[in-house]
Amino acid sequence: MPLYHTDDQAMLADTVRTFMAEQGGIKSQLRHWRDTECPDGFGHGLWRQFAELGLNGILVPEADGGLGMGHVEAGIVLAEIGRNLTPSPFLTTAVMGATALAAASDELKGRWLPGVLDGNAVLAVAIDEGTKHDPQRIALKAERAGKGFRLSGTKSCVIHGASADCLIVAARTSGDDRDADGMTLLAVPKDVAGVRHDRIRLVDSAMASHVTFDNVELDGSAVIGAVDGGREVLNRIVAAGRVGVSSELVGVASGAFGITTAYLQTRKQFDRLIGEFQALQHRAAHLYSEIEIAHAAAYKAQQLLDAGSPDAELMVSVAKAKASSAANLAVREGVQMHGGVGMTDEFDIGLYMKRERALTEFMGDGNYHAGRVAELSGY
Amino acid sequence: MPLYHTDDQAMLADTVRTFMAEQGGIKSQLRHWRDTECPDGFGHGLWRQFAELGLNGILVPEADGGLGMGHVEAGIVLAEIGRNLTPSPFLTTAVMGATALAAASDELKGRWLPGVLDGNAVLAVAIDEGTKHDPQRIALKAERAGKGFRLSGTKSCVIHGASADCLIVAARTSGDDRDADGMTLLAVPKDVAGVRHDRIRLVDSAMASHVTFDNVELDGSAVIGAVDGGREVLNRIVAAGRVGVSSELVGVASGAFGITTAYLQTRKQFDRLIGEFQALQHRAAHLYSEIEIAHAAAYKAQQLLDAGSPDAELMVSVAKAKASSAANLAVREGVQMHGGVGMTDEFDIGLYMKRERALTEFMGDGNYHAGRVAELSGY
Amino acid sequence: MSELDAFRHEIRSWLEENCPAEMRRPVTSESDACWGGRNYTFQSEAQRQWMERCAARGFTVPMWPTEYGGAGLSAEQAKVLREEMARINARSPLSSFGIWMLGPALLHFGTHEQKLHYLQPIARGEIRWCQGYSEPGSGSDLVSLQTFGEDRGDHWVVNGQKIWTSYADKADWIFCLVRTDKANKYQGISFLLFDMASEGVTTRPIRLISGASPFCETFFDNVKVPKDQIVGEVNRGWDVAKYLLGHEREMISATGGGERATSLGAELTRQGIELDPVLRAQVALYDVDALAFAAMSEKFSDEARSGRAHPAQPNMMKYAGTELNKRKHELTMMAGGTAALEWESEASGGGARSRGWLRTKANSIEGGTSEIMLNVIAKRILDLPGA
Amino acid sequence: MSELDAFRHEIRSWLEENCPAEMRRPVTSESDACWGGRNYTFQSEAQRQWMERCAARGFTVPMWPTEYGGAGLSAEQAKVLREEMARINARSPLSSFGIWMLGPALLHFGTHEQKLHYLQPIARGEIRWCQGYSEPGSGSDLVSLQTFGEDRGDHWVVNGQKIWTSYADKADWIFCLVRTDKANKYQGISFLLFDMASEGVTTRPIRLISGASPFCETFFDNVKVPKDQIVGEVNRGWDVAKYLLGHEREMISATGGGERATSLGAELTRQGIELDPVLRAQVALYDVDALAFAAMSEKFSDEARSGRAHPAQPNMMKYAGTELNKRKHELTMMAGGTAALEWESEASGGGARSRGWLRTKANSIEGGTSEIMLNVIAKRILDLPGA
Repeated sequence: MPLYHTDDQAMLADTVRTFMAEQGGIKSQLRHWRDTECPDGFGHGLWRQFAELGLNGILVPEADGGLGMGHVEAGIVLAEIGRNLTPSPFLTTAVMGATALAAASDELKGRWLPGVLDGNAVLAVAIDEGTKHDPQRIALKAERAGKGFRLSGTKSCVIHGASADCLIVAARTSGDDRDADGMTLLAVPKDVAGVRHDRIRLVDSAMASHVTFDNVELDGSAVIGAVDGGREVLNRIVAAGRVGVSSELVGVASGAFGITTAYLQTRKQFDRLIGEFQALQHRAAHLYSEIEIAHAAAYKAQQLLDAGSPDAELMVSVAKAKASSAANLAVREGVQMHGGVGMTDEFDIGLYMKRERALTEFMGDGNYHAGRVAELSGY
Repeated sequence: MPLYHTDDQAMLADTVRTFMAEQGGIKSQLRHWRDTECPDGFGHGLWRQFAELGLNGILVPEADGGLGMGHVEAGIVLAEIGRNLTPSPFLTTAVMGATALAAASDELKGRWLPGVLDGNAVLAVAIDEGTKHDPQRIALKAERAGKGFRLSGTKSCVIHGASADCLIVAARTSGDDRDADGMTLLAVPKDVAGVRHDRIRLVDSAMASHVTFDNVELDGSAVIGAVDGGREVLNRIVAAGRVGVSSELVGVASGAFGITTAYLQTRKQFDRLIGEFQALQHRAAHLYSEIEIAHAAAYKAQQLLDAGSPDAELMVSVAKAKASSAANLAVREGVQMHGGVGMTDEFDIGLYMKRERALTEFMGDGNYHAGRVAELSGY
Repeated sequence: MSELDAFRHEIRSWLEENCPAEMRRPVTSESDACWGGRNYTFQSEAQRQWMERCAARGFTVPMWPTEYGGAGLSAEQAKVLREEMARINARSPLSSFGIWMLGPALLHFGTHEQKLHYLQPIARGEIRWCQGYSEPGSGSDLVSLQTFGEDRGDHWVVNGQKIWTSYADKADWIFCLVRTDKANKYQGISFLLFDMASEGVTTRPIRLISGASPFCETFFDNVKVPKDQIVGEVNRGWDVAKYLLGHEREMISATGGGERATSLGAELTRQGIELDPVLRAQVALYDVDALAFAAMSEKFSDEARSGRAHPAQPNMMKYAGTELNKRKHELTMMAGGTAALEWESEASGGGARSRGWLRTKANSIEGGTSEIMLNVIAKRILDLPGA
Repeated sequence: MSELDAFRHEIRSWLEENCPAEMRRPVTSESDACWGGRNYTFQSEAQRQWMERCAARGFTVPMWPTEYGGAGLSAEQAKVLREEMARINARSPLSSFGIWMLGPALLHFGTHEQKLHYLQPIARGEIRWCQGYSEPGSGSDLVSLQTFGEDRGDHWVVNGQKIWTSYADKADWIFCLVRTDKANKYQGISFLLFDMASEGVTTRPIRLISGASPFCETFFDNVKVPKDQIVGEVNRGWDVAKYLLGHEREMISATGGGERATSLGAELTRQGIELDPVLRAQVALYDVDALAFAAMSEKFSDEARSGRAHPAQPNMMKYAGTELNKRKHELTMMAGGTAALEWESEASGGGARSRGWLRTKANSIEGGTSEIMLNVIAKRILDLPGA
């Protein structure tokens, strides 16, 4: 398959770009929810508009009421989310959550998919328990209790955790913390007793929560996939999250680069547009090249994932690492090239810097994924 | 002690710089010995001139007929060797060899020091046995045999190995390959039976040899320091070598930078001196900064070493790592800024690139020393 | 006993007697320092006492002449004072742009009357100053500044806008670069002093990406400035500014050098952070650069003190030091993972790590951007053409 | 069976019958390839046979028209031929600057007579060409070239010097940029063709830092060039050169993309090299960039083939690809340690690793420096002012 959009994909991209420029802009979304100290950190109105456009079902099979598209298409949406810094539960709900639900029982699907599809529900995924991404380590205990389970433990920095109607939780049902087996995915509804959220606002104004599970009782229908056999589904969720956030990072990089080159084309110092200075031109040209390459890597990873290729895992890590480093360069150059005003909250470039940092951390930073590339390549 | 030269050191620096510019230049030394395919790779005449200036005894105590100076002064000489790319046995003989002999018996000193001081002898140091620097691993066996030892094993890429009148060899007399103890330093004269040199010319035209020891018989007087207790002396030799090669690398960097900025000031393209292009100016200014910092690091490490400070080991690794990276940047920028002619053998910048590579590898590359910094800092 | 030893003895006793116990602890933030000024609220009685006792002895500005409020100490004596204060962890009695910036300018360019008039209140912490240099259109290209002082005979009428005026909202007076000749770029700027309480002066604090900041925007709407409130000659204020810029860069680079270099990897390990192998490598490579730069700082400081440093070398120090600091904070954020992302939580000290990280991004902009530093190195040290 | 399938069938049989077994092994060096020309010594009878058989079918230049020595294949057919040749590892029958560079220029700018006259000998490997562009004073700034052709009515007399003329010492003819109007920079250059055996032509090989090279310096001392030996109009040779430069960069960037991206770390491990932890991290970060660039190459190639690529994108590909390749070789040298330093030994294959490493340093210089690529990106893609 060639690495450029089909006509359908190009049309989707146009639609989403126009819609997001109109509705998802920094002022009307990010700044608005930040400055009003919204406890969700995002707007439910926009989330329902996403649903009206069908975007929430982009990865949901047509049979289940979705659009039945793939990661390439999800990436198109996420790139625009990134470009506009739009706070949105799209990634955790429509990408990672939907990937989890695809493996769930009809009962669970019936309970949660309608809300996802109509924009009335939000999902969040609780995997990591430490400060660095490490899905190989799942310690939160789910002991058998009657026909169900009793959960005890913590999950750290769950994005949209307290806003989510349902948490997809990776729990240890047998074996040791780092065992691949013995891990079970559970759908934990918001209102169940014993779940405590400590809300935290992150640097990019997104809301996350540290979640404590204190003898939380769930019945057996909460299980997604097989008991002790959640790893494969978790891998799919994780891959979807990683490649999705890669596209979002590419969007962040492009957005930051766009306002930076615009600034270079208008700001004057020493009687010249600063974009005339060759040192800045070369750095901008290098940055362009990095963003283009990151974009290609994310695109390729999405194609491989959609095709079910065995090379997908490696390429997903390449994409996440490359998108992180390109976006990091884009925001660092962006702030520096803006000079003093780039340091002010009044300008948007600093917001890109904050978002880049959070997204780079989310689902494994560049170093984590470089390490994965080494391991998967056998060194 | 302030980090600038005393009057005596400044005078030494002047003398050496003038002498080396006149006698040690690229054309008369490096190119000459390279193009005549000299099997030593350096000139004995210049080596004797070094002796006449007293430089060979720079680290030898006055009581033993030397100048009794320190690593700061040796660094002054090595920086000029680096700047002129002079092929010279100074580092292996007058720095590392002399450090070894300082711990040797009067008998060994009597045998080898006069030749070192009058420029009629060359020493080489044989430590590493693999392709990467690793003095913690000494496998070459020295078994007790009568009153002496029998050596079997190999040493890899010994600089000036086949030219040396005496090899200082680190040998395993007890314990396992990676034990700190059980290592003994031995002085192995050139003419002893069973030593084979496979000569190799290196990328920078220096000559090295892979040395095979096939039941080489030595008597007990060959031991430097204590049997099984050579580690401390080896550490001193290694530190002297590392900080010495750091200064040489700073010299290489300065030399490469000097001819590169001169080129920027004379080469025209697009009707402008290429040194007017801001992108090149900024890269040159950054490079300047890196070289200055590397210089300061080497200087500081030498002071600490001369003062016997416990911080010296850490700073020596910092110096070697920083000098390697600064010199590497200097030669890469140098060739690129020279453009096509930089790729030709006719111009000197490529010779700097070759020497940098060899010196960076010698006594541990930047990565090795960054790793040492981490270990010494407890992480 | 040598004269200097006697002096040390005297200082030691004086400090023992006069430095309150509360003032023998390090300052933890800018607001913890003593800034003085007309409207200043002392954090404690001890803070007030310490400032006033020092001022009475001239120790807020030890090397200034006594007639201007200093102690008239020699360089050696001043060093003894610093050493003795450091020995007991005594705080600086007074933080002040008047001491750091305006004072040196007045001492160098001011008339005797001006020195008598302005320096004493600075030394005593009675008048707090701010600096009016940058403008929205004039950052790196400072000399293009537009704030205009119209000549009205015995006074100027100043109109315009400044930006990045630290503590403009708290300062009593401002020293300010004002264009007094529109035809002449460099020789058309004057260095004016005026009261921030003058009619027509307003200020607005600037919110940074890292949060609240001491920086302000400052607006001048027909502000009247008497003709004698000028340092140096009319239209020659750029000379004063250049003098102070050099002074400032030297100060910034010297500050960097003062700290003892420590290993970032060791510090993170002490914090209980386990480093991913790739991050460990990056931290190790950073530590190499940071420890090497510490040697450079020591060398630069030794050379500067003995008059051996190239006059443009502070530009190199600022460039390398600030870029290094930004890199350090990037690595610290990576090491901290999601914990370092917290922005307001108590556990994160109100987002200390993330705010600190963002704040470092200004290092390579304020006091001359990295790009300007590289330009200066290319021109003044490397002698590259047309730089 | 579709027409294309029939064609594939035909090609497969023809190859089976005509491609000698020795020609079904990869070319291992430039001298192992078949270059043709008046004085060419074939490496083997098989090499001669393979070239001649291909030439007879037009397969040395499959897409050229048959009247000019090609096979007149469509793009799809040519792709089938490539695929079938790749299937049996068949070598390219003829390596030639005539095919790669001059041919496209003649096909685009030449007269019918010129095409008939020059293209057939190129296709048959009878005349070997070299390219005379760069001069010692005109590298990146190619248009400043000084080699001058003086108009003498029915011929020019050419004087000057070229550099970087690959295989000038082995070539039969040269296509050469010559100034024919000193008053007009861009529109004062002509694209001339002449015999290297002409009186007044001398060549001298260039020794590189990596050792012997195919590059030469070429000197013209009153070389007579008849007026009909020009491609395009007089003084409009720059149009031809620009056309070919674009062609060349595209070819270079396409070459990079063709290779399947492999992991450097995996390759080093296969060679039995143990990586130091810091080097492992650097290799892993390199592999991320290299694998990402492989995706970019695929994307660029897909876009270019479907006419979607920005016309200046080859500049980006060349920049990123060559910088990456240099980095790869730096890492390979580090991984190899002292073994990689060997320059002449048998064990090192005559210093293959170190010579290969040094050779990569030219990647970011030849065919347009990285600096020029960045300039072009800034101007043509980013639309930055005054670039």
